[in-house]
Amino acid sequence: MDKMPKWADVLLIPFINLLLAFILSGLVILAIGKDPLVAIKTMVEGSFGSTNAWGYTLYYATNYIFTGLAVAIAFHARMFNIGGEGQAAIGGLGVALVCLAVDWPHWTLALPAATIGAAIFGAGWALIPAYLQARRGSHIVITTIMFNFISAALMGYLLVNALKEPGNMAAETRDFPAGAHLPSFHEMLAPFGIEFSKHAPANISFLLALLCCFLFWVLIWRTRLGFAIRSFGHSETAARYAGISPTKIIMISMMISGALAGLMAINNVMGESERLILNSVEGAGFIGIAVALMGRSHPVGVFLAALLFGFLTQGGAELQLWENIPRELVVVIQALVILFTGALDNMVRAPVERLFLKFKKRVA
Amino acid sequence: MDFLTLIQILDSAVRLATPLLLACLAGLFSERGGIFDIGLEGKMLAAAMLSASVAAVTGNVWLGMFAGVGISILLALLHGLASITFRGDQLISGVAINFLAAGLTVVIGQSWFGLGGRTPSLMGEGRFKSLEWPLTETLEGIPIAGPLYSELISGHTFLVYVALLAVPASWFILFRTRFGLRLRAVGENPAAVDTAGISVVRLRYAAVAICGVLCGLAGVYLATGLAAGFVKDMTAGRGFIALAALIFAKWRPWHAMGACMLFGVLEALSNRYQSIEAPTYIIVAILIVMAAGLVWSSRKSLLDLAVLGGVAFLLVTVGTVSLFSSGLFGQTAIPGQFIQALPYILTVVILAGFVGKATPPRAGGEPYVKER
Amino acid sequence: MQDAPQLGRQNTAAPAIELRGISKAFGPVQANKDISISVERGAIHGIVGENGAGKSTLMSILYGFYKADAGEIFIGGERTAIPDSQAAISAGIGMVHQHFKLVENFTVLENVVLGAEDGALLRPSLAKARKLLTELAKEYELNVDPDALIENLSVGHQQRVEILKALYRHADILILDEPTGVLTPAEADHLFRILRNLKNEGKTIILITHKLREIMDVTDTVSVMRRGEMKGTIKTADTSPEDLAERMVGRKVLLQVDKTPAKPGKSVLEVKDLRVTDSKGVVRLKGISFDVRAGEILGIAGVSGNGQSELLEVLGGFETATGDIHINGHPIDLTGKFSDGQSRRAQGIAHVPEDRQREGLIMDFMAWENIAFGYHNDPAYNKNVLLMDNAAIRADTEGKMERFDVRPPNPRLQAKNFSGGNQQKIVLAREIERNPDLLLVGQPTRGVDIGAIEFIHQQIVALRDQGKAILLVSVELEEIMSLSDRIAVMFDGQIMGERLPGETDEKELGLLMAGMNGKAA
Amino acid sequence: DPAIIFDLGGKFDKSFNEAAFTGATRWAEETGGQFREVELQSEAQREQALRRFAESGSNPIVMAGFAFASALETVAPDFPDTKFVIIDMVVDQPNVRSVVFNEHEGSYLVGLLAGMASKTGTVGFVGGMDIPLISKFACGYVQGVKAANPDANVIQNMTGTTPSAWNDPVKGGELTRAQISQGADVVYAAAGGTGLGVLQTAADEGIFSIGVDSNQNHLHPGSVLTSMTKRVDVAVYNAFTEGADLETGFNVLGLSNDGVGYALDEHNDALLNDEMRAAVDAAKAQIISGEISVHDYMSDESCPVM
Ligand SMILES: Nc1ncnc2c1ncn2[C@@H]1O[C@H](COP(=O)(O)OP(=O)(O)OP(=O)(O)O)[C@@H](O)[C@H]1O
Ligand SMILES: Nc1ncnc2c1ncn2[C@@H]1O[C@H](COP(=O)(O)OP(=O)(O)OP(=O)(O)O)[C@@H](O)[C@H]1O
Ligand SMILES: [Mg+2]
Ligand SMILES: [Mg+2]
Repeated sequence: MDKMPKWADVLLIPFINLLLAFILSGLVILAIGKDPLVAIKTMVEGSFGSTNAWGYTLYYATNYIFTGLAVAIAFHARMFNIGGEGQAAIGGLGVALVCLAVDWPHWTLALPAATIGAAIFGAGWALIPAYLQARRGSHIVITTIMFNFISAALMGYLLVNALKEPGNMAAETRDFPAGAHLPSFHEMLAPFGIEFSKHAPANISFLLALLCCFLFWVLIWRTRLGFAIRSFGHSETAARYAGISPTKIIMISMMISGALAGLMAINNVMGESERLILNSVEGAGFIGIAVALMGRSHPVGVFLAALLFGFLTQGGAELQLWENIPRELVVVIQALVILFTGALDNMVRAPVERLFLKFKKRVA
Repeated sequence: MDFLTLIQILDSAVRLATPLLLACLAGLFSERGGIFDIGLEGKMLAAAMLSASVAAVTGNVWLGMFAGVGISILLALLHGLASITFRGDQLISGVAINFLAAGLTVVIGQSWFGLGGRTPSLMGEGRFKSLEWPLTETLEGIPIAGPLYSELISGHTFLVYVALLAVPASWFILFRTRFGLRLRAVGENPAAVDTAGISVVRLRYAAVAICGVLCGLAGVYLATGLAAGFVKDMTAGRGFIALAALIFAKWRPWHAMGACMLFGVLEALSNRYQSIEAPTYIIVAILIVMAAGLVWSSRKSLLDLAVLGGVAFLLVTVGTVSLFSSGLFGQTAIPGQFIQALPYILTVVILAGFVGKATPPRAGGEPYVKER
Repeated sequence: MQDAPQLGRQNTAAPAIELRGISKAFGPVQANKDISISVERGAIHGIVGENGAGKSTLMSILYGFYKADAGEIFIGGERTAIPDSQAAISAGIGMVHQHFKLVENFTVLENVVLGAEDGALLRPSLAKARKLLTELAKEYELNVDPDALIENLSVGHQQRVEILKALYRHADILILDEPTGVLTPAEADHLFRILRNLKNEGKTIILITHKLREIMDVTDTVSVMRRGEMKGTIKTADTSPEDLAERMVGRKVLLQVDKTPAKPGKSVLEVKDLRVTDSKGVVRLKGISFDVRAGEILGIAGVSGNGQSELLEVLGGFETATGDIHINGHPIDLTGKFSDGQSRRAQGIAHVPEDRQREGLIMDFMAWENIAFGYHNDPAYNKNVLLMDNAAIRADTEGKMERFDVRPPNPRLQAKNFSGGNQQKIVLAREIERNPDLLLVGQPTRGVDIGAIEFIHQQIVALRDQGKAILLVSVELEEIMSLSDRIAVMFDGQIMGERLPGETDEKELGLLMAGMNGKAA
Repeated sequence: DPAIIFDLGGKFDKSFNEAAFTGATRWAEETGGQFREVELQSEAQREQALRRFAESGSNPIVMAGFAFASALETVAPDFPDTKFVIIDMVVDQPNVRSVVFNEHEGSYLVGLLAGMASKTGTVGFVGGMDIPLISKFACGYVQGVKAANPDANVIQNMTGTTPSAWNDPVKGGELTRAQISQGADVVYAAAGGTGLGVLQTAADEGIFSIGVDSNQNHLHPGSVLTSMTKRVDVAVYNAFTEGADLETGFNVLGLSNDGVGYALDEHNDALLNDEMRAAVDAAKAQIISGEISVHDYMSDESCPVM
């Protein structure tokens, strides 16, 4: 039945797509008068060449895993959650409140509490759009876009007026207590005799992200709830026939989505900046859309796509640092990667499929 | 609010609504043809950038306009290539175009002008002038109609009138012409169009091309009509607001105008009344009434009670806090951030309260595939 | 317009259509293999074959919807390239597809003119079409309200629109792909009258159907297809239904249901004064009452759209209603607050829905997932409170697929890759093997080939013989007559009367279905 | 070689990043030297950029923006031989020079000019986002306006709540129009790229505007009344010039050392009459001498006149 072997589907085609994207990016780099080969070398070395580089790449990837999973779970219920940006910001608020409320003695206590705080706040921010979709049919795309703007205003107000440390120029909270410090990769790996860069922001939330990927997979493909979510996503009429309540699925999947987006704050707020700052999400919510789409809403795919975007972010920073290439070029490369691996996929797939079919016929 | 203020707010609303309206109509053509487009933002941005660049270099805004519209059409065709010819995911393609425009406008702008993606400021013939309508001075004295004419109707740039005329034109094209009939059909059921012997591909390309033209005009207006030059990311999310307006309008031209004007008015209002104070007791009363209304309307089920009750609880909390901080008869300053967020909050409220379910064109978002 | 001479380009002696060596593959699936066929002018030519035999594909190639991989097409003796539907239309071919190609929220008029407009502006085209439509309607008894929205029309009327579309485009050759699958007997008769009229006008008609009786009734010649190959063309007069069935399936087929008289037991389902109002405020059920007993099949006949769907939805637990329903003597909740499809299943109701593709199955799910669909809470399908037991479901699926002869018996194949008949078997396997007290069955054999129909009917009767109650809803009078132990006829949200199959005939039922209540119910 | 790190707004933000860039470029042009630079894209890069530059031997390393404080706190002790310069913030480390500006004083002066230039008695202020730094500008400005005309009315607007608030000239223009319709005839913009829209609209509508950070008088000669200059460029230039052995410690740039001020050049020469020049010079002298004390919003996070 199959048109081509699975390895071609999951490996060969994405590889060709990426190659095309990078070739085109190279041309853009050439066009602005720089050397693409040096650029790619800088990017790869800068994001995988040292433990410090890895530390940054994985730090960004962690953010994208969370927001990517958030968008992905909503996709499974056929909902387009554009609100990851706002949910992650409000998740940060949850983390900050938890971390500042108590003088935490140790991170093992602080992390679970902050995780719950992030998840509840993130889910809470998704609650109203979800409710309006379920009960009033208000389009989730509009409401989540609006909630992104509203969250920005809310965070602005809170950080400037309520949560700011007096005398501080920056609109940010005071630093979290030392007991809320999450182990970085350096601290985690030192006991195993692995020397990981001390200063890279990657921290234990990466493991939390991996755990979420696994739980996501279990939830979607191994539990009844996941079965119901997928059913609803594929066909609402069929789901109703099967006794699956649309209201319930919309509410639950959006809340999980919001919670996952909120969890991103564990990484950037608690793990990296160790205080809440204005605009802490920095567009990761939007990158999550690309990550989920490229990862085909599958946790393995999301993980790989997040890694790719982590590489692009970190490699792009290095590019700018050492090659003086404008930082927006990274955005161009991201765009080309999204375009070729996501939207223009069939451009490569169709001819490759035909090749395989021909080959098969000749063998048969 | 006196009459002149009202006129001024409406005047501002028209200016703010124009880019939204053009982009919204752009999305309307595309989505009516069955191609979802979240890349409105990117196309606007690219058009703004190129039009400003060309206008700055040549000093001719019309050349700028053609260049801006041209780049927007190119991006629209790229979207078409991905989603029509290669049957890719329309959301992905739209996201990619947004990223592409955000990056390229700055990279290219930087290598052209060295101003970090900004273009030089446009002067003289480099930007669209306001068109003063005949007799504005003479008629200004007439009460009501005078200011209405000279302040609100007259004195906008060319593209504002284009946008306003685009509304009846879009309506006419969609509902009164052969092309419109086919376009709507291809967004509802491409197989019906195909079996009727019409090319689905060509129709859909036409739809995205029109989308490109209108989106381009929106961008051109931003850079050469409203502002005088391009600044990176100057669309500032307007493409997404246009998308929201489109859904709000349920994919209909006149409603699109209504939705965009609503956004315009809300934004103009929040610009005008950014810092206001009100007696605390009024605020508290409003909050309590709203909370009571929410609780009252949530009798039906546990879910309603939980969600609406929760919101009501938050409102009451806010009321209590302001009560404690300023006393019942004191003045409470409404935070500027709240006023700035008000357009978005009201959008949600209106959507939830009055608009109800919006059903997109049925074949929208799905590539047309004859053979699996 | 009909007499506009288009015959000039055709050679009257040559066959209207001749296909030579047509082949078509969809990826790895060879849908048509080297097919040759020739259809005489002015003939009604039938094509029969099992589900997935390649009938629709062949016709779609003729209509320019698909491009053949190999082969030639001759229209009126001339070799004609048909790269797209436009070419087919100008060659005088019209087609009524198996799945209608209408724009649901357009009016009839708009659908008719779509693609055949006269100028850039709509108004004149519409006005002209309106006039022609009235003429056509008179000429062929094809009455439809030109301003009605398609989504508000019954399927029968939608089909008339499809035919009108073809006639409006001056079709000389009309292809109808399973036109009667969704029609009532009266509507089908009407259609055949029209077809005969068209034939008398000199038009050529190709008719695809699974109903051998129709082939025997209206066609002049008939071709049989099997597994993508053409198995031959015969004169209808020289064959019989049994012969055709055997040629199609490749074995002998029992065309009559073989069943013993019912032995009704206690009452399983009691419905009293059931009323349903839909979301638009239209009253769909106007207080109906009936009961079904263990060991009997109650057939509900009626033109579709008279409340049968709503009845099934209420019983299946996904539509709210007022009134009383008792299952095994226990009342069930109709408000939707305390019950849903899940609780109905727990109460022993299984449901084979009318529309298998939209309700009964998730087309993107694999077969095993569809077997669990609706029963995903079943302890047998779950390892513990948290995890489902996918291996157990797959094992169960393999058994069900074998017992119900689902082909191919691969639990990991997606539902959309099965043929219609096999899709229906998956739904039946899921619902019947639940051993329910009450089985609701809607249109069990719609679009299903005769081999599968035989099997499905046997399964339903076997369940009855185990002492289960069965409520059968079908627009297929023949099916109702041969399966039911009692027949109730619905019209306009009401039950017009109840009859015993032995004591009534299609004519009387037909009258009741039209709302004419001859004898008192 | 020296290095400079620009904040998230980017080096062409029409604001302090750009001023910093100007200073660095001037140094490079004058001395023929080379410097490293980077524009941040994310918060996590602050520490990264600092370390990478320090490791690669750049010295001194200048960073534009108060947000570097906490990153610098952790990095500075690791590189005791490297000199760091932070602008707009105080970091107490032996190898750090902290440069802060008295923006409130400069804003006071332009406020004074605005109050005097206004015929309607109403002037406007357009800020980028509601953050303390912008309040510092606004508070100084209002004090200056009130000093010129105690009855004056100051309309204040912030552009937005998302980062795009700094790059939205369209909204800036619309806010300006809204202020004009409420009677404002002088508008002070402290909003980065958004300010371009403010200045443009003021010019279009024939009112005065006041630029910020660098001298923006030339943008619309005859319409830009003056600019509140904040000589970040000087701070950077000086740091680069002093090189690896720059003096560390606290460095306040105010009116007295021309760190802030108002711009007077050929573009606005005709706009300021003698009375205004005299008043503003007097005020400047009084502030320097301490006779007038301009309230600093950051001292207690409130503004007595707002
Ligand atoms: N990006 C991706 N998109 C889609 N599928 C992916 C992606 N990456 C990996 N896959 C594969 O898709 C398959 C679908 O997951 P699923 O859990 O249904 O597996 P499965 O084959 O059914 O396994 P099992 O037999 O254990 O149930 C997995 O085998 C997974 O490895
Ligand atoms: N668009 C398509 N893409 C891929 N495969 C297809 C497509 N259409 C049909 N097929 C496959 O081609 C074969 C022939 O299908 P076709 O629809 O012609 O059968 P049919 O004889 O009309 O059956 P039925 O009686 O169920 O209508 C089937 O195996 C079917 O799954
Ligand atoms: Mg699996
Ligand atoms: Mg068929």
